Amino acid sequence: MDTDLLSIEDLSVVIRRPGREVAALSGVTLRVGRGEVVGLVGESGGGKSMVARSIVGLLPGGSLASGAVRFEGDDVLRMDDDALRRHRGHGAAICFQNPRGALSPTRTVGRQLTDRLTTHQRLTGAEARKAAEEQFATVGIRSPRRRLDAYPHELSGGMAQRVMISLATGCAPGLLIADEPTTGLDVTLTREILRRFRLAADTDGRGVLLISHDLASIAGVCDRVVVLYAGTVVESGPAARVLGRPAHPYTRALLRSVPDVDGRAVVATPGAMPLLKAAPRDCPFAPRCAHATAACTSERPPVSWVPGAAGDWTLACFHPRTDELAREEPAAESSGRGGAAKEPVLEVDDAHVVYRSRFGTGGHAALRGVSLRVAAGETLGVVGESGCGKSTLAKLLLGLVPAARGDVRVAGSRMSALRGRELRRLRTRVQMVFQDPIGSLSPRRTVADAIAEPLRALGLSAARRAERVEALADRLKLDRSMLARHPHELSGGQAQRVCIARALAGEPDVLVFDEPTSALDVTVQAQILEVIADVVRDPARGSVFISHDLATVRGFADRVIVLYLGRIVEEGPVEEVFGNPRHPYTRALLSSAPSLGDGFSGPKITLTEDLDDTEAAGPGCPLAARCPFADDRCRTEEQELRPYGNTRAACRRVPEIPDLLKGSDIRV
Amino acid sequence: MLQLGGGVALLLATGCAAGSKPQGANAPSGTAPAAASSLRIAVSSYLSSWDQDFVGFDLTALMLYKNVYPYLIDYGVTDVNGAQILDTTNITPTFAESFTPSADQKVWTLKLRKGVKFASGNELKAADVKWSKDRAFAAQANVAGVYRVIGLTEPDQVKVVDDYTVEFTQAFPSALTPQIQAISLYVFDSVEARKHATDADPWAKEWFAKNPPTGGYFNVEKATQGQEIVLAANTGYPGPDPAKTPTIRISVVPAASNQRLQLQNGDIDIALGVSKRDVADLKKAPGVKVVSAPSNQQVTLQMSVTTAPFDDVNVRKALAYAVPYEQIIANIYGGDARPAKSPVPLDMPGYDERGYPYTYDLDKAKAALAAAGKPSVSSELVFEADNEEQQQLAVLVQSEARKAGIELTLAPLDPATLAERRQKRSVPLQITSGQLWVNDVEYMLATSLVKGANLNYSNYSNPEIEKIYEESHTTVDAAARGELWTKVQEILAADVPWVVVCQPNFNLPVRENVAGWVQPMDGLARLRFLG
Amino acid sequence: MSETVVVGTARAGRFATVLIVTGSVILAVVALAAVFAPLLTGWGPTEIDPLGTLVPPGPGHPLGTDANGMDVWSRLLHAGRLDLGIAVAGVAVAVVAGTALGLVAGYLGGWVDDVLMRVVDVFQAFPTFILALAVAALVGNGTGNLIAVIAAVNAPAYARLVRAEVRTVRESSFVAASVTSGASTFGVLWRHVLPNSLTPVRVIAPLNAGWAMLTLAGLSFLGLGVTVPAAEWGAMISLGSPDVVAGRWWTSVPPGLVLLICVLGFSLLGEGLQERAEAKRR
Amino acid sequence: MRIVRFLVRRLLQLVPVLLGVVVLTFLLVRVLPGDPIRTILGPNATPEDAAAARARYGLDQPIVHQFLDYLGGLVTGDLGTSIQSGTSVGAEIGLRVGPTFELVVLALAVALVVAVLLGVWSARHADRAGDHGVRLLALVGNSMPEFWLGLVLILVGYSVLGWFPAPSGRVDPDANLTPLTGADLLDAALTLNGPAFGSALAHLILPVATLSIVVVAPLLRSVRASALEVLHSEPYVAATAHGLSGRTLLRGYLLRATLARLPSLAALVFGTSIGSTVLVEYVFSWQGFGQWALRGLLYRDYPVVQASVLVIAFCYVVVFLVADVVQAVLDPRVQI
Repeated sequence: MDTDLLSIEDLSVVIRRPGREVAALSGVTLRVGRGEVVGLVGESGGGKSMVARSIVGLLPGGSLASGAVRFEGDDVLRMDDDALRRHRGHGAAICFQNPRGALSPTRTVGRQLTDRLTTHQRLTGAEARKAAEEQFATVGIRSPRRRLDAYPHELSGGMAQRVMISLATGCAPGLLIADEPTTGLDVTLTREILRRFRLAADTDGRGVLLISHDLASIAGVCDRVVVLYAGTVVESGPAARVLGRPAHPYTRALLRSVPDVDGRAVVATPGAMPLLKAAPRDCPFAPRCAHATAACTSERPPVSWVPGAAGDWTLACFHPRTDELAREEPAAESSGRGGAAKEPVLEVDDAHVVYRSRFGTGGHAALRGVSLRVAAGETLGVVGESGCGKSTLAKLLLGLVPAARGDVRVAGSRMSALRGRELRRLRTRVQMVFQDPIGSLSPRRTVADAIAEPLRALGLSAARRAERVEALADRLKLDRSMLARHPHELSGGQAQRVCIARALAGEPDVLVFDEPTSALDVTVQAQILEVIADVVRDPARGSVFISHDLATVRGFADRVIVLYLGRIVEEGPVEEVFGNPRHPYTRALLSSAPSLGDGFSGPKITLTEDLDDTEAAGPGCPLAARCPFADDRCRTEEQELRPYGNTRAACRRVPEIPDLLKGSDIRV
Repeated sequence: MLQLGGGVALLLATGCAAGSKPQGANAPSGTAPAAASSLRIAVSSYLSSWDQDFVGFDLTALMLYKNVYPYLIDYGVTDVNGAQILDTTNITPTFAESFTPSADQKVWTLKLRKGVKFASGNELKAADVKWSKDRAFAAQANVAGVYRVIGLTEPDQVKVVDDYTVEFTQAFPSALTPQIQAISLYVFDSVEARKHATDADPWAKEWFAKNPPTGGYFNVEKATQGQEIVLAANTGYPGPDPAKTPTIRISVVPAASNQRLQLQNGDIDIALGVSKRDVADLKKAPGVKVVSAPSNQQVTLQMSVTTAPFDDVNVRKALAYAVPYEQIIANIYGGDARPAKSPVPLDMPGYDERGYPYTYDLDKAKAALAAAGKPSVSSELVFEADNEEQQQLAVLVQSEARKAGIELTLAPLDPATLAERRQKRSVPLQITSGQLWVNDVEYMLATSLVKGANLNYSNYSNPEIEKIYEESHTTVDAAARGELWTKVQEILAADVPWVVVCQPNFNLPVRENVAGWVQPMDGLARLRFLG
Repeated sequence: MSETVVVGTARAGRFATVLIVTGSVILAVVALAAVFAPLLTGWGPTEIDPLGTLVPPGPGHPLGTDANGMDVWSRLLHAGRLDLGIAVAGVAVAVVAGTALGLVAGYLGGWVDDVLMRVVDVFQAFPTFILALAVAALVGNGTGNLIAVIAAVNAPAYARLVRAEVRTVRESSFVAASVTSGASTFGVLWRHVLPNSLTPVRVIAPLNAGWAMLTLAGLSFLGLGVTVPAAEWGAMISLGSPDVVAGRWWTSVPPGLVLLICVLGFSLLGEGLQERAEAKRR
Repeated sequence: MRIVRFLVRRLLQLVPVLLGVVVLTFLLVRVLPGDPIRTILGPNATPEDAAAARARYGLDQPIVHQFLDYLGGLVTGDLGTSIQSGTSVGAEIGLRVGPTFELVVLALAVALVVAVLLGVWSARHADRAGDHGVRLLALVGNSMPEFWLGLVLILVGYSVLGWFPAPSGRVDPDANLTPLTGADLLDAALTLNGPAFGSALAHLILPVATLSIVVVAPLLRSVRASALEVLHSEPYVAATAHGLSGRTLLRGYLLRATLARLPSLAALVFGTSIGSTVLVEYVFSWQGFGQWALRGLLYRDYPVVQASVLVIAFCYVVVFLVADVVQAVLDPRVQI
């Protein structure tokens, strides 16, 4: 009989630390065959990374492991050091999450690769270097020879991820493990990177274990999917089935929580994943499960076949759902539409922001002539890839960076005109919800303190502050007991609620959300999005919602602007922009946006090249270098926003594009 | 406490010394001549400069000067109960042939020895003497100061008669002339010097600061800044008792305990910088002997009679009664000191204990204080920060004086500050230790007890003393002088400007093979006798 | 089900506790000894035994007497007051001053930063004992100036430390949040930047107090320390050091050991805190 | 040529610092009580004599005038004339700096080597007995007053065991070493003077040991800390997870990353030890820079004090500059 490449049998891991004990994995069983791509999905804390570490024998100090991790038959948990060293890399190799951090900063990436090659493929220095060059080429790094001598910090995120992959494959492993390989990467890159893994499996017959919280993006590449919850496997089976018609309530909840570019509404599931101290005696999902019965809370559901399903589709649930996953249609409501009629609370006119380098000349322009207006009750979505100036725009709106040209008007008064007290006053009219909720709370201040901050500035008495704080806490469904806690005691979701409460405290005219959910887990994200949707509905207030994830924006924005390299390339009503994008860049974004549903319906296009080393400045359309439709005029002429229908786009060829798109997708 | 070594031991080394160690260590010795080819001597600090006229008053320097400059006349040696001691009353020509006064004692004629040569080969001639003295006057520093005492103030009082004869014409005759000249008649190689003189620097001080003088009993063979000086006997010296040891190696070892160790290990032969405490032990150490002899070094507490609280004679008396003399001698000097019963040092002609009542007696101290009408007084007690001996003394005096109702706050001062304070005459109470280079009461008065005398830190002035001082200039008869000195001591006993603590003996730990040590009354070793 | 495999251990942090506890205990003991010194000895710290100097240990003088005839044991105990007092007070002043400087420089940045940091440079480049003598001359003699010296010598380091920390904290989003909530600059500094910039200071301060004691000893050795006959370990050591070569160990070995132990106490404490901080960061 | 631009910029930044030091020192020494002139004239010089001497050293001039003169001198590299010795300060520094530098540099070098070896070893055996032992030892060394340690070493190494030469001087005078730099070991090497080299080395061992024992602890602590950090860092874990051999891991992934943070601390230690060698020099009769500076200070030898502070400050800033460069070389992320 042929042994699976990897087969994990009833693996349980308990981590003992002075003071606390965590059951990271409880009876996990899964297998990966040669040439197979298996997706390991679930939210953080589910034990995904622990599985990965156990496979390469890197369990953290103080952990007790039982069960077996069989790789080509022999048990990794019980290997001696030599065997382990041989197994590591050569047997199974990990691509680490956050490649930038996982590459040694003081060694050229070339050396790091050749290290692997010489160790595992017995190559001499010279051969190794040649091989390394080829490796780089195969993972899609342009001018690989030059890159060999680059240091990690000189690489863009995408580039670093490619290098990481080449390092892992460079060990020529039987099994390739990718731990969240696409987090922090732009949508256009994500697909590209994932394709690499599929290739690795198809061409050189490796097994691939793809760990991700992002169901939508991996859906396309996986053969099978294993869903982890609180250290247990709740469901596992063919990707198409599990993701298309999940049987386990958790899987379903997971899928429902994922926003999608096709605009269907997100359904949040209350509660959060528990941190188990010992192997569960019940169904760990029961508390959050709508279908939970006494049985669920009294004993642990066994792993069983999904009734009536062919193929190895198993799950651990007493009440498997077999019905179609309900697909709510785009919630028609959202906020007070046509709010645009009302007079604006926030206006930006032709704003330029330039970051100077400390010593002397130059610096780079982060925003180039951005203009926008937000009316009371209106929500403006801002999308774009990393480095497009999203965050700078946010800073500008809050007056944290000065505009080199143009200016910002809040509730009618110009920020640049004010100083000292008045400026501080005006600032309180614009409030921001930050990307990293915990990081945006002062570690040494209590929650109550944090929420009260704007009130303090308004000079409210302690008593008045206290009651306002409690009111806000209630509104955001924060348990009052939490008010006394410190940030590090909060979960990401709770922290974000606190931040929103703080933002609301001063009754600002404008709310700015800067990637408010990007740091959160899927189900939590859904909850927070719900809260935000509720908050932005307030007719007295305008909101700006910044995100790299188009799907989340689509949820509740009225209008959208698309940023590219500090410029607005397209602007218009959300349905228009998402339904019928005018600008090639917008189309490309939508095309590559991952989706579990229909995704972007129109003809798709893909842009070439990474963002890195496309020079920002220079005349002509900034996208020209990457745009499939670019011609010489595009490269020379400055593009400004032109109205097309009720959207505006900064592209002169918009009228021709439909013809250019004749036939199906264009890949360049 | 850190020893910097170096310091000032001028005519009366009133402990302006930054490091009193070298001084405390110079001592007479039993003579047992045994020639050694070379000797190794440890000192606490390197000399600051080779130029005696302009800069550098530390004892290492002064000691070296005595041995490398040609001093035309110097003290003779006498044997006091077995110990070889420089005899300040017997001045003998060394590099000179003779030094004789005129009938009226105002004109002194110096006849030079022929054939005395500097290292440069130039012969020592009258011109050199003249140039050297002119330089001294120009320097306006020490020698110029000393000469004032014997009425020499102008360069043209020094005349060249012929190549080998020089005349000194004083403003008035003085009993002190021979002794003053003995410490002032050192000569530079003027021919060599002129080569290095410039308009900016007519006296070639730049050059002399760096280059050792030549022509003395020893020539400096090698000098390593801060570390070591090698002396080689000057074989060309035609006069009496030339240097016995061909080479003497003087190395700088700041840490006292370090010197002690090296002496015990035989890495050095003579340790000029060991602490009092060590001396006691070294007496018992194998291979080491401690040559010791009584000396005229005085340790005193000087009170400013013009500064409160010591402007009241009764307070001064109170302190004089409150000092635990015996305990000091026992604890600090290990019994190796002589109790002094007069401001005039023991062994000085005219010493007389009569009418000196002060002993350790707290009741009398309290009584005296009561007489002053003050139940208690307080003052600062100044001493040298880096002088362990003085520090111990201060601590002891403080604790006893407190019992008598005198509250003393200790103020250890670094050399610069001390010099300034003393010069301002603003120190109410200070410890001084030193010895007279000229063993004579008139000289003592001149330097430290008459109005405006430079070392008169007590700001003491008493018409009678002034009168006696005037008188003494012209009184040459010893008996008559004796009368005066008795008077002086009575007056001082009554006025108590000083509390004389004691007269510690000189102790010098050396290797057993060292012989020929001659106890210098001025505290500056004459290395030529060492064998 | 197969047997359990134990992977390594997670002992990290336990040793830190050991260090911290040991250090604290040492310091506590020394401090208590200093406070209750009079109960532990019949002699005053500067009381002179007329019966003699350098008396070997024995009845009456458990550790003998020093060159001044003072009881070593008594001085040993009392010295803790000066040493601990000066070191701790000095470092405290340094921390306050340095932190204030670093805070302002780091947060305001720009020319203020440049100027302040240059000043700090100047001070840091200044040799300790020259500062010591200068301060002594300016502030006047006594423990006050020694505290000033310790402070002057150490403050620059804190200024740098805090500045560096502030520059990172300044960029954090909770500061941005506070600014946008309309808090005044002082408010932001006081309520957010300061409390979050002090971690390294907490760690360094104890170590520093230890070194301060050594500096103090050095100054005493140079004669720039406490004035005689005040009881201070450094002074005792330097007064007694010549005795060692004479085999009279009791005048300087005990203070040497006590100083060592005391400084060690501080070092252990600091090391422990540091280890804990690092463990947290991982 | 980024490095050159960086150097130039930094050197320019040094100017105000050094200027500050110069001004501060100049004022300080004059604020201090004490009269430099009196210490060279001796007590029985008259006020006139003093005035004359004062004039000789230009101390009678108004202070601004004095300062300008001094600055002018500095610009032309003239550090003035020592009041005590009457010789040029520059020359004296020349004699004194060499020995002290030799001492400090060697001590620091030894300390660094020890710190790196033990630190890395310690980190790799973290939380085992050996690790604890090493750290405790280092701390003990760091808890001793250097002069005290020096005396003990002399007592044992020289007096009791007799392994080392008498602690006076820095080299056997009979080895007739021709001084060039003042750093005897270096001179001996340059002049190929075998015996001198041996003797200089023998003289160096104890003081160097003293100094390095005292300074090793902070270095070791830092090395160990950053080594630990690296060992726990993602890159290192990743490298391990890819099964690289021990040697590659140590050489390529641990060492350089560990050392990256060391230079600035080393510079700090260097700076402080230059200032504090005075004690060690005293105990070992080293007659180096520290002793010279201290004596100048106690005798208020203005030019000497000013010069010595300036030299120390200069070394300090320069060493830091060097440290930054080294750091930039070690850590590619550091932009200079």
